[in-house]
Amino acid sequence: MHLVPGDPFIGAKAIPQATKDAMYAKYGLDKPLFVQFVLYVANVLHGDLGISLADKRAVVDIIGQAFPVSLDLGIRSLIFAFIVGLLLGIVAAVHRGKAGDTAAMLVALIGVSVPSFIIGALIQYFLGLKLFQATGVRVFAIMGWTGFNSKILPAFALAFGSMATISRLMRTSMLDVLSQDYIKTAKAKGLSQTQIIWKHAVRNAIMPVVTVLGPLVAAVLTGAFVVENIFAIPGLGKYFVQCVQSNDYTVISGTTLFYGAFLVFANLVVDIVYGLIDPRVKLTGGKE
Amino acid sequence: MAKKTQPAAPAEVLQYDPKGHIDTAAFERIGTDTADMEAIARPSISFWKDAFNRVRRSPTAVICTILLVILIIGAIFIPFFSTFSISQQNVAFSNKPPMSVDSLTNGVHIFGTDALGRDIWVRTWAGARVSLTVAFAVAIIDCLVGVIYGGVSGYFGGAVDNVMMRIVEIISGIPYLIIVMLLMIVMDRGLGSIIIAYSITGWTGMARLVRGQVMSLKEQEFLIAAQAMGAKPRRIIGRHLVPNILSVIIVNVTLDIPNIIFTEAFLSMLGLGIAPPNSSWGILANDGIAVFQQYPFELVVPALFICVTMLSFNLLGDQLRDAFDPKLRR
Amino acid sequence: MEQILKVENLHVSFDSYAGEVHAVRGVSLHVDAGEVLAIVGESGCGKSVTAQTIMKLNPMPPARIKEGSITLCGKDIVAASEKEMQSIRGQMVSMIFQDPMTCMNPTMRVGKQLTETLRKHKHLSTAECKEEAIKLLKMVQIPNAEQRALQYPHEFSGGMRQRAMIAMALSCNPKLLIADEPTTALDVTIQAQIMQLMGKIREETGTAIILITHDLGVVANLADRVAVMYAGKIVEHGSAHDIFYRHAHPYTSALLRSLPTVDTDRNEQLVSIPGTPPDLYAPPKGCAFASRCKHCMKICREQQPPEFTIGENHTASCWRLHPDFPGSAAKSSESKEADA
Amino acid sequence: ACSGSTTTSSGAASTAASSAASTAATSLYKGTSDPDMVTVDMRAEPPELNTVQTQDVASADILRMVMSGLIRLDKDDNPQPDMAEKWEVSADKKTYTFHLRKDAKWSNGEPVTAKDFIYAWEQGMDKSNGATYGFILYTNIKNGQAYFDATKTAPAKRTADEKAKVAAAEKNLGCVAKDDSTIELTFENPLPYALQLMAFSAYMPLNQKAFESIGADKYAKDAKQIVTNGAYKISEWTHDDHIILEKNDAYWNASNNQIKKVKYLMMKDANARMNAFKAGEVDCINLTGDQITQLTNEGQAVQKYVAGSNWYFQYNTKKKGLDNAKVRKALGEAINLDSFVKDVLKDDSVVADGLVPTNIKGANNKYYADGREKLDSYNVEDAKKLLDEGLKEAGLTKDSLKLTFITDDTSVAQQQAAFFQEQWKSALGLSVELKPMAFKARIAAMNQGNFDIVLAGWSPDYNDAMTFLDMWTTTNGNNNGKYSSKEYDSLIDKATKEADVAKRQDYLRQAEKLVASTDCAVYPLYFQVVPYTTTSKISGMTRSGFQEYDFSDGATITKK
Amino acid sequence: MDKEKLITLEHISKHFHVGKKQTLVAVNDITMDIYKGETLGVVGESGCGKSTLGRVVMGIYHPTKGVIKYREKPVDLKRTKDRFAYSEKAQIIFQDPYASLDPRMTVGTIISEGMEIHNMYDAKKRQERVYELLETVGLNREHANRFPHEFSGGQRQRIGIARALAIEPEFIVCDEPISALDVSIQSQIINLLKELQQKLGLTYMFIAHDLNIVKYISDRIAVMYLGNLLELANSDEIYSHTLHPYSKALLAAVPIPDPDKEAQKKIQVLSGDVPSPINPKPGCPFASRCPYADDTCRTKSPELREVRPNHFVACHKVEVETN
Ligand SMILES: Nc1ncnc2c1ncn2[C@@H]1O[C@H](COP(=O)(O)OP(=O)(O)OP(=O)(O)O)[C@@H](O)[C@H]1O
Ligand SMILES: Nc1ncnc2c1ncn2[C@@H]1O[C@H](COP(=O)(O)OP(=O)(O)OP(=O)(O)O)[C@@H](O)[C@H]1O
Ligand SMILES: [Mg+2]
Ligand SMILES: [Mg+2]
Repeated sequence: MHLVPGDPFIGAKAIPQATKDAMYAKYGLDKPLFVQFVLYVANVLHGDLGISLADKRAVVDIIGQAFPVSLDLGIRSLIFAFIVGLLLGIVAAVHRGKAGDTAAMLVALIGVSVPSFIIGALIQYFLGLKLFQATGVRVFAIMGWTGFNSKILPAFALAFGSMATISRLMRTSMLDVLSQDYIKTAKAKGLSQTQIIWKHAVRNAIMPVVTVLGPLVAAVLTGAFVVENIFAIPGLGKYFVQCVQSNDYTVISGTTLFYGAFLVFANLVVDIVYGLIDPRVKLTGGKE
Repeated sequence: MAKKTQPAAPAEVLQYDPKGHIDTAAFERIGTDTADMEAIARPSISFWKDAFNRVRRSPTAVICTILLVILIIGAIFIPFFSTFSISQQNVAFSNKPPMSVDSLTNGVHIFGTDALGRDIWVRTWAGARVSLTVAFAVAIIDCLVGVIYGGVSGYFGGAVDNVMMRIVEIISGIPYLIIVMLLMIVMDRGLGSIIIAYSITGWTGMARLVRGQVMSLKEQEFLIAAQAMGAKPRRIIGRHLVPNILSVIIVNVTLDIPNIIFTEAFLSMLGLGIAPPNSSWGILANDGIAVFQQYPFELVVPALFICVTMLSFNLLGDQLRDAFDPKLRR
Repeated sequence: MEQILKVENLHVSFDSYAGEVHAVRGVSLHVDAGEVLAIVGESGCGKSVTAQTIMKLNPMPPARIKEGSITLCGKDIVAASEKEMQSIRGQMVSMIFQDPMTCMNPTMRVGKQLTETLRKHKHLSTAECKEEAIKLLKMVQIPNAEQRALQYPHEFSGGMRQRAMIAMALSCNPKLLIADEPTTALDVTIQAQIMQLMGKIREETGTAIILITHDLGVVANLADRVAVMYAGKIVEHGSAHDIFYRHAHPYTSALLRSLPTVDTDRNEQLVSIPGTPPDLYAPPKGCAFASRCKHCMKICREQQPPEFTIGENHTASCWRLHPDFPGSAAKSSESKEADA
Repeated sequence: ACSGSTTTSSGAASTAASSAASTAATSLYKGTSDPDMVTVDMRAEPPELNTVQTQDVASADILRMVMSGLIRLDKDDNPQPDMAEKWEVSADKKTYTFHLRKDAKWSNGEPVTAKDFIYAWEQGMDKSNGATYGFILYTNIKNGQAYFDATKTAPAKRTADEKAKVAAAEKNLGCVAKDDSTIELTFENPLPYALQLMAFSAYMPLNQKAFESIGADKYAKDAKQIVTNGAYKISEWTHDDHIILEKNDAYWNASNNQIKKVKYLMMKDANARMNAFKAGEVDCINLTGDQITQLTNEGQAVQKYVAGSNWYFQYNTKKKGLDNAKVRKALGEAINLDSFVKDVLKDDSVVADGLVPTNIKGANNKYYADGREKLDSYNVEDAKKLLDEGLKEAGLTKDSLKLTFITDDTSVAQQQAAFFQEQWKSALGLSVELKPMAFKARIAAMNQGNFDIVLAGWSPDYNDAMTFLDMWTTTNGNNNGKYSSKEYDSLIDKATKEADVAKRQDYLRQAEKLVASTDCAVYPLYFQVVPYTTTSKISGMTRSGFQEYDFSDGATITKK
Repeated sequence: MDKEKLITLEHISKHFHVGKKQTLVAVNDITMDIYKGETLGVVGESGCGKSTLGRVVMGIYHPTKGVIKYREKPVDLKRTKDRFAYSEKAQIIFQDPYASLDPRMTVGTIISEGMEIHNMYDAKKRQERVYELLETVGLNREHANRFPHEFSGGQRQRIGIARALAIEPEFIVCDEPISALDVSIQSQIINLLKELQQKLGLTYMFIAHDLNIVKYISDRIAVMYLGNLLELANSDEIYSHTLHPYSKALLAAVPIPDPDKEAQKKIQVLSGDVPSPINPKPGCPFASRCPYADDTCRTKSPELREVRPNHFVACHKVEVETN
């Protein structure tokens, strides 16, 4: 972290060297790098990520306050991306080569082709402001993270890319599943198309989609950097970008560490979910 | 066996009446014809040619390729031949809509002017240069590093693989944007830094992919056959593995490029992109967003370029994937 | 005897990138109640397509019924709507497939899969279904049926899965069971179990069976009648005895003698059929077997042979059966000699 | 405080003289729906609300609302009584005696006493606390330096010997609580702007009991962890999102506060601000240049005030080529600042005619800038000539003069930099490389002398020209360009010691001309103006360079 | 026995590690000889370790335990040099004609690769040999420039055979070379293999699960079950004096393409399924399905014993015939 140029305590004023020394001592930055590192690791193990150099709050507190918001946003957008993505993928696969397919895949392509900061700015303006001005009804709030109507647009902006990924994946996987023998078996039983899709195809087709959930969580986390800024949401992503811009390296390292840990955790959850969906995966890895 | 030239012969076209009398001559025995028996249905054509034909037959792929070629050529040449330079300003003539005629030079601003009265047309093409250079450079680096790393890891397997993959997991455990951002503050602004910053994390995806491919190829019988024939690792890698994963790599690269373009745009969005007066699509889009309520075209132009490029690469990648898919062959 | 299925002059094609695949080219067959009709022939000759067309299981498009009629229990299948087909499938006719590994939904409990048909057609309740599932599993001799019903397919061995598939197919007492290579993926000892089970079921339930296979041994074990297919056509059709002992088509005889049996002398060369089957993208004008046939004649190259009736219920499509064929007087015995 | 990276774009004053603005009530937009609360945008989170430690503009804005010092500023930035009811000034302008009002209370119920002030100041001067703005206390207050030097170690770790030294230094300090309601404050030098200074956050009181019970680490980190004595109380604080202030009924002047609640939003994105404003989610936002045009076209009134900060080129006078005053001046005079303000900033910012902005008070109740000599300005021909001469003197050519220009990395700052870059190229034929940097990195580069030219800005700590001028003396830590002139140093020294305000102003003006024109160590560009717009809901709100927002002095909510 | 021992397997075992701390015993303690010029048939149910054994013999897998001897000299196939030399003598033909040919190579390259590796002949001679080999397996010269996907399954299998023959091996492992082929093609390949053996004096290890074919082609037959060798004898001997209960069941289960014989056949169908090879239980591997199994069978694993001349069986219940 010490590679970051600049000094965390620099304000615009020149601080007398004496004062600076005092501050370095206060935050333990006067010790040798190695000692600092050991101390940091020791503290981390105790759940102490240090104190923000910019606003002197405990990094743990910052994460504790900002992350739930990001998590809320992330979960909403993942759920949104997942449901809509799956539906689009299913529609596309079932109507393969027909208009439904084309339409669904068009949405998906737009999703992967338009960066979230453009989508975010556009929907804020059109769905947030213009819609309100046209109808006089506050359908969506423009900013903040308070009422339900403030949580739709950012979640959508954040979800758009992931939704596209999911729908494309779901389509491929669904096509694959639909060509499987057990679908033929189901058809031979006299089940209707709808029953086949929902009872047999979807659960199997979801599995490859579930495996990308881990990377998608990462994508959503980083996507939040932009979206939280645009919609003025007090989440960790917005905070992180600020800290990067102001060299607040306790927060940078703390947050990075936290993001890493969270992703590990998310991947674990994904594994568990995968195990729940696919009975062939034994979580315990135990006896056979 | 009949050849392709003959249409299907339905039973109705009878020359002989089965119920009636048939001349004995018709029952002359001719026996088997070896040449005919061993005839090969498919024409002789190499894998790459076949894939290329497939791509050529898909209108989507052709259109995407044409678009990309136009973009590349435009990016190379248009900045040279434009009436305006990328930094030339006419601040009194700022934010003018497309096709405005400049108040000083009387040149036409095809895409209008930006907040400093610079020509968006030339800045867009110059931006294409930056964005595409970054995209291709990173793609090539990722490719090289990823293929070598993934190849080594997958080929040798065992403990080597274990260690190498743990490293990859650690690197990719942190969202790459975080790493790229951190690197960008450490390094000086510029094309080189962006390329390096992205390359440092970007190769992991390719490494994983290549490793997976190599692992599955290793189990393939034709590789086992080569091993059984006493082929040395170099031969196996060079003659069998590489040609067989090349298509997967190409597809992956085309699908990776949009990601890189997006990253560049994102960095510009955070002010971590390349320095003015140079332009990139990210910078243009970011400037455009700031004023899109007043001058929408300033966002529309770069956004359109970004989207079309991403779209083209994505679609082309999809088409290539189909063209190279071994399941669609046989 | 009651006729359950009648297929007449069925033509099925697939529209694919490379052109039209003439997968089935004029197949006619019938199945009576309680009998086993075996369809034999090598890979890609159209056996599965024929079978699946009877249930209209092939995706349309790319599949297309070009011509012909299918009558199942008096119903016209070709004209039937998808809704009507849904009530026919599983209830009147059901199907088991070749590979028990891929034919069961890996994420659904076996018991549930077994009784889906019942739930759909007989509207049984969950509790009834549970009971029924156990009964069915017991019927196909799967031990510990209670626990097995709650397991997933991957916890079953191949043979058990295939037995479960059979139970599934029989759950609604269909009039006709189509078994598409039911034992090809299994080992001989397991195959023997399955064959025994199928024989038992036919006796106990009186279900008619269409058995698709290329293993003539299995045919000999189970079939009443046999249809031999080659390149989308039935080239010979008759009772099992007709086919095994009085075959008239050169393909049938070559097939029967191409593979060694326990008694085949090791020093004797196998009868081999040179060449490869024709490409169904462009089926030959004449007899499809002509290019590989030892007896190939001029007419064989030019025109497809019609069906010649040899005995009661025994037909074959070979020009050598034509009355004007020079050696037709002693055809059946002579053909055997000529083969040797 | 220094002009931060957050406010680089805006600035404008309708007239040079009027620095503060009161909101007009005509607006196309009705505003937020809560009848008791106004919502305004403050863009960024206040990082530090502990008055001892605070150093930035955003925190100061909130602190002015919730904390009361001895003095407060009125609409025109003039000092008015606050905690101090009245005061006396000695003839040498060195000693000030403040008499506190007796009914003032902290939000925890304790009375505000003289001790609270002394405690706060001592905290600020305590070296072990590392307070950034400690210097504004210990360099001014008599014997402050000695106290600062004595307090090297943290109180808990002090040895008996050190404790004794600290106690001795404390005894000599120029700040004394005569009794609970009387403070006698003695300065090293005559301090004509001392009253202005008393409104600055570092001179605000601190409740010792609350501070110690909450603990220095936690103090002022949350709404519940701060004890205040101002016109408003912090009732809600969601970090990085919003702060809600609630009227403090116990405040002595509470009857003058008509707005019950104020919500400050922290919105970074200019589009989001505009959208939120139009959608009635916020009542007052700052604007970008293009937004001014847009709103003006729509018929919405736009207001502005002079921020009090200046922007200038900071040259590294040690760099070859830039050590020549002619080169430096050429670089400045090549810039068409009128065009810059009109076409790039588009916000009526004031083209700088000196280093000290127009809203800084001067002698005799006039503004410092009134009547000062104009410096040389945009003149391409002159610039070319100067450059040629200068380069010759330095033994360089246009090609061998390799310059990099450092700027902030916000897109607005980069746009401005691109303008300057192009001007140098087109007017002088000079290629200058641009190097955008994050704010902190830029400051670091400046402090380390790692730069050629920087686009820098300075915002005043107190309302006196000195805050813009003493930084260019040879030994000043903020003199990043390493400008060194005996003449300049002595002018500033004279001004410091001078009790006569007119003479003092004269010294300062001479110094200003020396550094910004004759020697041209810095080249002033423009004085920033903050354009903003409000809904019809608010009226009477004060916005000025020294008081970003003030709702405590007559602002009202218009009933709909 | 006057026959020359070409390859000797001594106590060969191959374990795979699957999952956490689980061992899959694919081949368990197999000892046997392969004589020069003979065809050794290996039969057994799917997953019993036939291919694994074949691959161990080829040096593709290294045995977990045991020694392989070539012409009675131990070879260490882990050593590159030994392996390289050995690979000139031993070749393999795979079951799947689709997966066993590199799709990116022309048939000519595929066939000549082995010769290149072993530096046989110069480039021109190699080319000639490719044509020669193509003709040997019933293809023609023009096919050398084509790609595998242009061929039918039977043709591909013949390319695979040509590839194996190219380096003039003494010994070929045929790993189910016909089971993926059409019925009418299978006999072509069998005839070809037999013909080549006679012409070139090859030694085959022929793996299959079709017992009729194995009987037809093999001189001796090894019956495997769950990684174990249960019975090994001349092929006629195995059919006439089947000793192991599993072999009996196996032979009885083979359906005969003759309705009359099939109708008369009374077989006892084995109940139960093949147990998992992961962490196998001690005792006779067949005990769980064997109608004659008793406690000894379930606890003690039987050894392979020669009960009749050249007839080896691993079963507690079979008595050694003394005469
Ligand atoms: N969906 C399809 N699209 C195109 N062609 C098809 C399709 N399904 C089957 N065919 C073609 O129809 C022909 C007959 O196939 P079918 O599956 O009936 O053969 P089969 O006799 O069942 O062979 P096997 O023994 O391998 O199962 C084949 O040539 C095959 O290529
Ligand atoms: N590389 C491997 N890793 C782990 N397990 C393996 C591996 N190769 C084979 N096995 C396991 O070893 C056992 C024997 O496999 P093998 O392929 O030798 O059987 P086989 O007799 O050839 O079967 P088949 O008739 O299906 O080809 C099987 O249970 C298989 O799953
Ligand atoms: Mg089939
Ligand atoms: Mg095998």
